[in-house]
Amino acid sequence: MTLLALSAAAWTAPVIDYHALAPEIVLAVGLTAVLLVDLFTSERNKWLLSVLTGFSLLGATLPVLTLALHDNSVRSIFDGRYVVDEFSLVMKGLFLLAGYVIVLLSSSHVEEGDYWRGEYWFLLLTSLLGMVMMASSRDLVSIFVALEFLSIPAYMLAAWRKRDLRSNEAGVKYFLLGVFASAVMLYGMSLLYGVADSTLLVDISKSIDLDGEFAAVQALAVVFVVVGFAFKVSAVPFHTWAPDTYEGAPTPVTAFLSVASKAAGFIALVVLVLTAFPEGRDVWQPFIWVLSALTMTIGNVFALRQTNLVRMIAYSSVSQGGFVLMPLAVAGGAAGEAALRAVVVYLVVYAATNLGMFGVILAVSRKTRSGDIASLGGLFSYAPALGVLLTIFLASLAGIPPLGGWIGKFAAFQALLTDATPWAYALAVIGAVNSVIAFGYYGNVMREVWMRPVPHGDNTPIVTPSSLQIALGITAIATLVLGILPGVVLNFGDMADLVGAFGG
Amino acid sequence: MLTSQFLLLGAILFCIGVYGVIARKNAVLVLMSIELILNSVNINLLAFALRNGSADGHTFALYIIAVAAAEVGVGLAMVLLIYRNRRSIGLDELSEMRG
Amino acid sequence: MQMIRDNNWVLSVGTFLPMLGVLVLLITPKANEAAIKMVALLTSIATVLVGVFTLVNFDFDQAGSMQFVAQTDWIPVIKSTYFIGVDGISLPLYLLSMVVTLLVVIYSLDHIPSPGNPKAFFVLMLILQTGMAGTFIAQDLILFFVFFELVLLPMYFMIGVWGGEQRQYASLKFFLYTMFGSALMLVAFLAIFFKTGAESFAIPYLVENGAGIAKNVQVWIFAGMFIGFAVKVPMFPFHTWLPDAHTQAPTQGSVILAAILLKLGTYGFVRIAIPTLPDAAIEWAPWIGGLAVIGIIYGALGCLAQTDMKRLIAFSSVAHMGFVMLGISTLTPFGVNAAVFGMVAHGLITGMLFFIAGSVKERYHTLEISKLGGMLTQAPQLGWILGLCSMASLGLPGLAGFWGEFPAILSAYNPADGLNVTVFRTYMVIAALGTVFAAAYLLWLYQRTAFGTPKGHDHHDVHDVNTYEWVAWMPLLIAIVAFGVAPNLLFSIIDPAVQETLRAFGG
Amino acid sequence: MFAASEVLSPLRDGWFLQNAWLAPVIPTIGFALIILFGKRLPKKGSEVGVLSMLASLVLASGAAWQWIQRVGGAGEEQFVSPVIRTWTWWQSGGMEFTIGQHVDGLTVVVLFVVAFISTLVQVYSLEYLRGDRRYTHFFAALTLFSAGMLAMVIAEDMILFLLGWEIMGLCSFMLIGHWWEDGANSRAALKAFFTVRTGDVGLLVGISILFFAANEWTTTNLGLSGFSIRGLSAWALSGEPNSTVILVAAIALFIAAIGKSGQFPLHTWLPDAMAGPTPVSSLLHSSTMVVAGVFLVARLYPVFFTGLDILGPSSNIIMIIAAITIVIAAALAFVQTDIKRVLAYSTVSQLGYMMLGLGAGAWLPAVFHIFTHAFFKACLFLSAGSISHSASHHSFDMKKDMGGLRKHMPITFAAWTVSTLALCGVFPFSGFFSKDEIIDNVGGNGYTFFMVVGLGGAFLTAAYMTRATYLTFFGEPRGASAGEHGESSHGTHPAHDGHDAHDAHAVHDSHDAQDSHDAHAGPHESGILITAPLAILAVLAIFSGLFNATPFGESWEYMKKWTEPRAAVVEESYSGGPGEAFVVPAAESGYGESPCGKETPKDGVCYAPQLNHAKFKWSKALLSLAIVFAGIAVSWVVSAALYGRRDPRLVGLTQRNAVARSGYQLLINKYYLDHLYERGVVSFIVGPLARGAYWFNQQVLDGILHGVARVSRVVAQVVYRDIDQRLVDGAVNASADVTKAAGTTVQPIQSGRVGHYGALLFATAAVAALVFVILNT
Repeated sequence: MTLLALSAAAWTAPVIDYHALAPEIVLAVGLTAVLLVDLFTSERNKWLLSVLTGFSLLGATLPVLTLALHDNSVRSIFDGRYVVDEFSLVMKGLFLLAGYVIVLLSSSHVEEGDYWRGEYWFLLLTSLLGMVMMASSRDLVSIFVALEFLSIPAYMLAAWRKRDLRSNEAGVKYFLLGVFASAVMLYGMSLLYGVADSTLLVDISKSIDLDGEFAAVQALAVVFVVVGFAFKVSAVPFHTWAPDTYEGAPTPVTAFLSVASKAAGFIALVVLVLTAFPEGRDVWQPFIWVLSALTMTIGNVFALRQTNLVRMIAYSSVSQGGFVLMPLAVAGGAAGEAALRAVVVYLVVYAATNLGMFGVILAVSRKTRSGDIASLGGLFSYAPALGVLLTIFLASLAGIPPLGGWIGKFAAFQALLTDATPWAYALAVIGAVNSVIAFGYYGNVMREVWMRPVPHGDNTPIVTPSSLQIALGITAIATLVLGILPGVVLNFGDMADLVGAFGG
Repeated sequence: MLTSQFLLLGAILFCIGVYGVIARKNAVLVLMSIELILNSVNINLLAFALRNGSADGHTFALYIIAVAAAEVGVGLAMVLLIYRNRRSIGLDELSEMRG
Repeated sequence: MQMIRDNNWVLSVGTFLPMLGVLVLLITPKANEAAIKMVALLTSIATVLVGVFTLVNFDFDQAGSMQFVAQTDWIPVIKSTYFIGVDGISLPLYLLSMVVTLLVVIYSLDHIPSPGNPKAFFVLMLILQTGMAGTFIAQDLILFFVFFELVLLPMYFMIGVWGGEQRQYASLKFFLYTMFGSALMLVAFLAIFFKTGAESFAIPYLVENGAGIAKNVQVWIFAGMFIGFAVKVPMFPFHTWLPDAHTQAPTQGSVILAAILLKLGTYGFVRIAIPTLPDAAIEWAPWIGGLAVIGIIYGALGCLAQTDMKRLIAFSSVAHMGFVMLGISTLTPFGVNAAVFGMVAHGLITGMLFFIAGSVKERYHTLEISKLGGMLTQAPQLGWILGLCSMASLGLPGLAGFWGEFPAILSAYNPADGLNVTVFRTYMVIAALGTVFAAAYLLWLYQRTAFGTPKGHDHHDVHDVNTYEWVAWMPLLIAIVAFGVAPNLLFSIIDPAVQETLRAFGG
Repeated sequence: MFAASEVLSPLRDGWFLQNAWLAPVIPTIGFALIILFGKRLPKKGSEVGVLSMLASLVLASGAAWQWIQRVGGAGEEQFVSPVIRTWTWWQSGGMEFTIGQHVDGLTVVVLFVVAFISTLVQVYSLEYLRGDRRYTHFFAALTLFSAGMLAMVIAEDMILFLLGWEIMGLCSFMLIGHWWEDGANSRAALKAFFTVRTGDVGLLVGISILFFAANEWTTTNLGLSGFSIRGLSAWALSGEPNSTVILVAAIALFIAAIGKSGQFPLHTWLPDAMAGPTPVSSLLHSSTMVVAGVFLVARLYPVFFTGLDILGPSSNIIMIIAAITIVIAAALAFVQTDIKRVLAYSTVSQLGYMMLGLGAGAWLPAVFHIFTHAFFKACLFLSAGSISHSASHHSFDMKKDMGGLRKHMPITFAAWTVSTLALCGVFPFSGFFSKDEIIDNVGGNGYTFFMVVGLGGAFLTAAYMTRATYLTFFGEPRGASAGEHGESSHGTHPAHDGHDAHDAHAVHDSHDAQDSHDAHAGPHESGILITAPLAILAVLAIFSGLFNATPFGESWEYMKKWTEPRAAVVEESYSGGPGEAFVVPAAESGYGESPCGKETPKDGVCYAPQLNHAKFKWSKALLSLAIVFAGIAVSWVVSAALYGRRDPRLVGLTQRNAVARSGYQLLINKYYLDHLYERGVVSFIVGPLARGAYWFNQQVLDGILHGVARVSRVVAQVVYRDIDQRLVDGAVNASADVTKAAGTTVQPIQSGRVGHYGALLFATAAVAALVFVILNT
C-alpha cells in the first residue's frame, strides 16, 4: 500500500542548477573523452591522454572558481541532498588540483611503463569525479555512491601493475578490506535510515537522540558509519591495508591514495559528524579521540622501524591522519568551526607537502630503482635541488615553521585548546609528543639525504622530466607559501559559520 | 508488524557474512560473504522502508545492489588476476608485504 | 609600555636581509667559491650595518619602551600579527646575533669544515641569522615561535653535515630535544592565548592581561613554556643535548650555538614567560633557582670530569647559564639585569672559547686535553687569548663575565617579594662556591693545555693565530674587555627595559 | 635626616689628591703596551713597566705629600674627609653604582709603599731575569699585578676593591707559574689561586650581605650606594646594623682575608708560591698580595669593629686566628732548609702580627707594621734572590749551597743583617717601632694572653732568623757557593724552588750563559741593579720606623697624625659630587671621648671608631727587647756551636769519653749535631710545636686542600659518568629505545594477512559499538 501511496504522489522533476554541477559534468565529459580517445589513438599518441586528463581537470576547476567568486550563497539541489557551499568548493578545488599534480607526477611514470595508459587516466578521472561528488554529498545515498565511485577505481589502480605480485596483493587487500568496511558502514547507514526515516543528513541529525528509546541502535549505527570512513582515512586500527597497499601500488597511485582518497574520507567524516551526528557527539567524540591518539602513536612507532621508503611514508601518512582526526575529536562542541578549519587547512597543506614528497621520490627512484631509505644516501651531494626539496617536504610534514606543515598542526592544536576540556588538553599533549617522535623518522631520511655517503659512490646526476619539475615546483611553492602566509588557506576556514552551511 | 523479524534476519545474515569474511581463506568465498553483508543491509533498508513508508529505503537498496554488482565484478577480476599470477586464490599467501 | 614607531622598516630589513643573501647564493654557481664567500661576507656586513643604523637611531633615553615598532596583519584568522620591535633587552642580543654571524662568516672564509660545500654552509648560516634576529625582535607569540623554530633545521644540518664523528647522533638529539620543548611551548602559547580571551598573541597585550589568569592555570601554562625554554637554555636536567651538540658541531656551529641559540631560551623567560605569567613565575622561581644552582655545580663537576677541551667548554655553558637562570629566578630587576648581561657576556666569551677550540683542533688535530700542552711555547698568541677568555669565563672582575656572574649571585641575597629569602640565600652561597669550581676547571684546563711542554710529535700544522682569526676574534676580545671595564654600556640600556618588564613584581 | 652642616672652610686639596686614581690606571696602560708592543721595544718592554711604576710612584708620593698638607690644614680633632671622586660605572634596578677613588691616610700610605716596592722590584728584575725567555710577559704580569693592588688600595667601592683583589690573584697565578715548563710550578700557581679563590667566596658573600643590609641606609642618609666603603663605614658605626647580619658579613670578609693573607689554616699556598721568581716572591710577600687581606680589614675597619665587637671583653676571631698563625708559622720557619721558605713563613707570622693588631683594636700600629714590614721583608727576599743569583747557582738551599757568604757579598750581607734586625724588632730598627707597638697595644687593650703570644712570637722570630743568617752567611761555604757544581743538589732538590725551574728550561734559555759564568766566577757580589734596591731598602729598613717613633714622644707620631682617621662625629647629611672635599667640625664632644664605636652617634655619623693608644713605657720595651736578644743569643750559640767544629780539643774530648754530656756531644760532628740541632735544641725550644705544626701543616692542612681537590675530581667523575651519562642522558636515549621497542611489540598486528586485518577491523568496530551502546543506554 505504501508503494501505492508513493506512486500516487505527483512526481515533479527537480530543478537542476547546472552551474553548481558544472565541475562534475566537465569531469564526466573529460573521462568519456579519455575513454574514446584511448580507443582511437595509436600507441605513439597515447601521451595525448595525459594532456587530456590534465586539461579536463583544469577545466573542471574553472567552474569551481566561478562558483566561488559568483556569490557566497549556498547552492542546494535535490532538496538538500547535494550542496555546493564554500566548504565543498574548497575541497573540490583541492581534489582537482591534487589530481592535476598527480597527473604531472604520473605522466612520465605511465609513459615509461608498458601498461594500459588509457585505463589509468580513465580510472584516475573517475575516482576524482567520485571525490568531487563526495565534497557535495549531504545524503547517505549520495555519500555512499560517491564513496564507491571513488573507491572502486582506486582498487583497480592499486592493482594496476598486473604482472606484479605486490601490486596484485596491494589491490586485493585494499579491495577486500575496502568493501568489507563499506559493507559495515552500510549496515550502520541502514540502521540510521531506520531510525530517522530519511537518508538526508539534516533529518538524521534531528532524529538522533542518545537519551531516546533508540539510543542503542543509534550508537551502533554511528560507530559503524564512523568505522567505514575511519577505514578510508586509514585510522588505526583500520589502517592495516594502507602500508601494504601503498608499498605494492605504483608510486603515483600511492600518492593519489595517500592524498586524495584520504582527503575524501575525511570530508565525508567531517560532513557526517558535523551535520548528521551533532547530537551523537557522546559517541563519536570519544571514539575519534581514541582513534586519533592511537593513529598518531601507532603510526609513528611503526614508521620508526621501516627501512622501505614508501612504507615509511605510508605509516607517516597514517600518523598524519591522526593529526587530522585530532580536531574532530572535539568538533562536537564549541570548537566546531575551529575543528573544521583545522581539518581543511591540514588537508590542504598535507596534500601539497605529501604530493611534493612523492614527486621527489619518483624523481629519485628513476635513478636508484630502489625503495630503500638507504638508497637516498648522499642525495644532497649529487642532486642538491632534490635534496633540498625533499628536506623541505619532510620538514613540513614534521611541522617545522615556516614550512606549511606547522600551520596545520597549529590549527589542530588551536581547535583542541578552544574546546579547553581536560581530554582536549590531553590529546594536545599526546599530539605534541608525537610530533616529536615523528621527527625521528623524518630526520632519519634527512640524515640519509645530507649526512650519509652515496651508496656505491654512484654520483651520476638525476634527470627530472619537465612534468615532474613542474609538479615539484607547484608543491614546493605551495608548501612555502602556506607556511609563511597561512592566512591564505586559513581564510577558507574562516567563512561565515561553515558548520551551519552544511544544512543547505 | 514484522519489521523486527526482518531486522533479526538482517542481523543474522550480517553476522554470517562477517564470520565468512574473517574465517574464509578463499577469496571467492570472502567475496560472497561480503555480498551477504550487503544483502543484510538491503533487507534492513527494505524493512525500514516498509515500516516508515518512505521511498528512500528502496532507492538506497537499488543503489546498493547496483554498486554491489560492480564491486563483485572488480573483485572477481582481481581474483582472476592473482590466480593467473600465482595459481591460487588462497588469501594467506598474499602476505608478501607486512611489518 | 609605549611604542615608538619611527623607522619601522629597519628591523624587518635587518632581519630579512640575510634571506636576500640566501637567494643570491642559491643562484651563484656552486663551483665559484670565491663569489659565494664574497656574497655571504657582503650580506652579513650589510646586515651588521643595518644593525649599526638601528643602534644609532635607538633612543637610549627610552630604552624601556619598544622601538622601531612595526605591526601589520599576518594571520588574521588566529589574530596573530607581524609585530616586531626592540627594547633595551632585545637590542643587545639582536645586535650580538648579527655581529657573531659576521665574525663566523669571516672565520669561515678560510675554515670551511669538511666536507666543504661552502654554498650550503653559508646558506644555512644566513637562514640561521634570520631566525635568531627574528626571535629577538618578535613581539607576537606566533611570530616568535616561527622564528624560534626557524633556527632548528639549519643548525641540525650544520651539526649533522659538518660535525664530528658522532655528528648524526648529536644533531638528531639536539633536534628532538628542542622540538619536544617547543611543541609543548606552542601548546602553552595557545593556552595563554585562549585564557586571555583569545584576543591577541601580542606580547604586550598578554603582559597586560596574563596576570588575570587564575593562578593554578598560570602554573600549568608556565610549565609548558618552562620546558620549551629550559630545553633551549639548557637547564639541568634538560641539558644533555648540549655537550653532544657542542662537541660535535663544527666550530662555527658551536660558536653560534653558544653565542646566540642558548640565549633564545633565557630570552624567552625574560620576555615572555615571566612578564605574562607573574603569579606562576613566583610559584616557579624557587624551582628554577634550584635547578639553576644545581646546574652551576653540576656543570662545573661535569667540566672537571672532561678530557676533551671542547666538551669541557660545552659543559661550562651549563654552569654559566645556571648563573643567568639564577639571576632570572630572583625576579628582581637586579637579577634579571645580571641575567641579560650574563647572556651577552656568555655569548662573547664562550663563543670566543669555541673559536679557540676550533683553531686548536685545526692545529693539533685533537682536543684531548692530555694530548695538548705547551701551547704558550708553540702558539703564544693563541695561548694568551685562551688565557684571557678563561679568565673572563671564570668571572674575573674587569672582564665581561664578571658582570653576569657577580650581580646574579648578589641578587640572590634578596629576591622579589613573595619568594623565600632563606632558600635564595642558600642558592647564593652555593652559586658563590660555583665560582671557585669555575676557576678550578678553567685554570686546570689552562694549566694543562697552555703550560707545560708540547706533547706528541707532528706539530708541523701548529702555527699562531692568523689574520682571518685575528679579524674574526678581535671584536669579541675587545667587547669582552670593554664591557668588563665599562659595564654601563650595557646596563644603561638593559636596566630600563628590565624594570619595564618586571613591573608586575613591583621591580 | 641630619641637620645640614654650616659653611665649612675648605681643606687644601691639590692635583695629586684629585688624580690619585691615575696611579692604578697608568700601570694598566703600561701592561697593555707591554703585551701589545713589548717584544718590539729595545728593552723588551721592561722599560715601559719600570717607567709606569715610576709614574705611579710619583703620583703616590705627590698624593701622600698633599694629604699631609691637607691633614695639617685640619684641626687636631677634626675629621679629615677623604678625597673622593666617583664616576657612574654601572646601573641596575634604577640604582647607579660608581667607580672612583677614596683617598685618605691609609690609602696614601699603602699606595706609596706599593708603588715604591714595585718600582724597586722591577728595577731589580731587570737584572735578575735578564735573558729569561718570557722577560716581556714577566714585566707585563708584574705591572698588571701592581696595577691591581693599587686599584684595590684606592678603591672607593667594594666592587672596584674586588676587581683589584681578583686581578692580583690572577697575576699571582701567572707570576708564580712563570716558569711553567715545570709542572710543579704551574701546580703551585694553581694551588695559590684556588686557595685564595676559596677565600674569595667569603668576599663575594660578604659584599653581597653588606650591600643589601646597608644600601637603603646609605642611600637615604649619605647618597652613597651600599658598595661605597665610606658609606659602609658610616653605616657600621651608626648603630643601625643588625648585629647578626654584620657579624656574618664580617666573618665572611675575614675568611677572604685569611685566604689572601695566608692566615691559618689557609696559609699553605704561601710557601709553594715560592716557586715564582724571587722578585715576585718579594713583591707578593712584602707589600702587595698578602697584605691585601690585612688591608681589607683595615679598610673596612668599622665593619669588623662593630661586627666582631673589637675592644669588647672577649677575644675575637681575628685575634685567635692571628695568634695561632704567629706561632705556627714561626715554628714552621725552623724546619725549613729553603731560605725563601723561611722568609715565607716569617711573612705569614708577621701578617699574623698585623691581624693581631687589627683584631685587638691597635689599628695604627698594624698599619704602621704594614709600612715597615714592606721594606725589610722586601729587602730580605731580594737579598735571598741576590744570593741565589750570584752565589749559590740559583739554589735556595741554605744547608747545601750556602754558608760563609758574608765575605763574598758584603752589601747583600749588610742589607740582610739590617733587615733581619728590623724584622726581629731590635731597637732602633724599624721593626721595633711597629711590632713593639702592636704587642704593646694588644696588652694595653687588656688582651694579656695575646700579648704573651706576641712576645713568644718575637722570640721565635729572632731565633729562626738568626739560624737562617748563620746558615747563610757564616760557617764555611758549602755546595754551589763553594764553587762545586752541585749536580747532586740539582737532582735531589725539591722541585718547588725556582731552581729546577731554571734548569727545566735552561736548555732553550739564554740563562745557561748566566750559569756558566757563575760556574767559573764562583760566589761574588751581584750587579748594581740588584744591590741598589737592596741598599735603598736596607736604609728604609733602618729608618722607616721613625715615622711613628712613639718612644720619642707625641711629636714623633707622624703616622698617627697622618693616617689614623679622627673618630669625630661628623655633622653630615649628604656628600657632594666628585672631588667634594671639606672638613667638618667635630661635635662639641672632644676628640678624647668621641662616642664613635661606643654608642649610636647623635646628630651625625662616624667614619672611624674611637681607639685608644697605649702609653709607651721603656720598661715594656726593654722586656720585649730582652726576649728578642734572648732568641738571637740562643739561636746564635746553638748555630755557632753547630758550625764551629774547628776545635780539636773538643773532638779529642769527645773521643775520650764518648758518653759525655749531651751539651758537648753536640759538638762531635756537624751532621750529627745538625741532626741534634733539629732534634734536640729545636725540640727543646719549639720542638713539639714545630714538628707537630709541620706535620699538621703537610699532612692535615695541605692534605685537606689536596684532598678537596682530589675528592671533587672523583665526585666530578662520578657525577659525569654515572649520573649525567648513565642516568640523565640514559633516560633520554632509553625513551628512544622504548619507542622502538613499542614498535616491535605491536608489529604483529601488521601480519600482512587479509583475514587478520578484517578480524581486527571488525573486532574494533564491534568492541567500540558495544562500549558505546552500553555507555549510552
